[in-house]
Amino acid sequence: MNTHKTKSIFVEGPVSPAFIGASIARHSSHTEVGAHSIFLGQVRNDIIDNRDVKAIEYTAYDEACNETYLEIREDLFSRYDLCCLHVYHSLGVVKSGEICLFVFVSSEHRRDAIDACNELVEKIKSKLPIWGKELFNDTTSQWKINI
Amino acid sequence: MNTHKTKSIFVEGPVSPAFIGASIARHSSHTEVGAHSIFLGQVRNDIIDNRDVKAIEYTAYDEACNETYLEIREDLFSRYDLCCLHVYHSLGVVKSGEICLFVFVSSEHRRDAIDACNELVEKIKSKLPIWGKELFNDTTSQWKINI
Amino acid sequence: MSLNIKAFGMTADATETFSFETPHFADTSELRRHLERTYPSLTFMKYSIAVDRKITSGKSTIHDGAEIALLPPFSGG
Amino acid sequence: MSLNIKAFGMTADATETFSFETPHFADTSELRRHLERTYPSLTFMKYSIAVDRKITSGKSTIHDGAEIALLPPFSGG
Repeated sequence: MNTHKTKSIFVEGPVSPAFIGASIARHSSHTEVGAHSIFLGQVRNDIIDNRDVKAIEYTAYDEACNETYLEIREDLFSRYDLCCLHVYHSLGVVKSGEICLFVFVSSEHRRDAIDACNELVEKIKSKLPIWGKELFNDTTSQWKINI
Repeated sequence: MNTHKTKSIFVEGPVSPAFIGASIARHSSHTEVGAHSIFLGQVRNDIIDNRDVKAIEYTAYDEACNETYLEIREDLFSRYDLCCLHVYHSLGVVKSGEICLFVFVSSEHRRDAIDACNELVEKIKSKLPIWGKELFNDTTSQWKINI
Repeated sequence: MSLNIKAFGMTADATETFSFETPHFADTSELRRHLERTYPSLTFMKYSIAVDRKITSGKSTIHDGAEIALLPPFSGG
Repeated sequence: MSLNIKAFGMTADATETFSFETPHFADTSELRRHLERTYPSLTFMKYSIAVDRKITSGKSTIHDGAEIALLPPFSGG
């Protein structure tokens, strides 16, 4: 598995459920794996001041993201017993109900998979220079704020 | 999606990656969901005393499992802010590399989804009367012990 | 009345069947003594006795027609 | 030499472009003063300045040809 090489975490548009299913299927050849922990971020149809969020448009400082991601990844591999780890984040427009983040962590045992996945999700939110702009049904928009 | 009714958590044989992909796809209509936390248990090709685990055969005290599962489920819904929660556990033979447990928890926000999923996995392992028998490549077998 | 007993996991290896009947016993301690006399290899196994799908510990009363199950340590997931 | 500046998120709303040039400034405090004079709405925004992809705080030296980026609070995921 490609635990070492990591080109980019970004995909254009939403992450499709079929892609997620195919990623899971590919891991059946990793017979040392006992546990997969997966996190999916889905765009919520929030209502803000009577306006519907119909999509989020993502932009990122790509090069800085990929550098920081590699550091986070190496740190996790050094502290947890992991078989592999994958992150896919959307760029561009992702409609409400669609998936914008797919985090996939595999280990022999569940504690390493679950704890590393949890930590990775928090770091993606706090450390990676990515911005979401909420696009409303009335054609207005506003920059998203992570809480 | 059947968020309320819960007949049985059991499926015959492995949980297929395509089924997992389809479950994720069905949740795109839940536009109040912002986070999915998924746990997958995969049968490991352990080597025990020079014998390869080629499969695990699961049996369960079905009726007691489903009763206990409903209690665990209600308790989680009362303590976390969840949109829906699904568990699928295999019965019968699951080969190494195949998936025997699929836990799927969805919430508006990631903390509830992740924390409830984590707690649910621990409870499935400790509270549900299910037994795995490791089947070795040399036709011997032994009862699995959870650690 | 007789008791219906379900055996799971390794306890079914000891009883050589998943389901069988015994005479009625007043409590789980008496039942356990009877089972271990009848199936001696149970003596070496760790298992709980569930009465009507609830796990008991120590000495618990068994009412007429109770559903009894022998539960070794769980290993699902 | 001049500096290449990338603006992200709401800072690009203030600068009205994702990428532009400024004269060279010795440190990030001077650069920030220049930017906020040129694009006054930046004054009301919270943002960090990254030099060569590393986030700086306070007053950090800017070497010749550094890659500068304006980073409002992140909101990925």
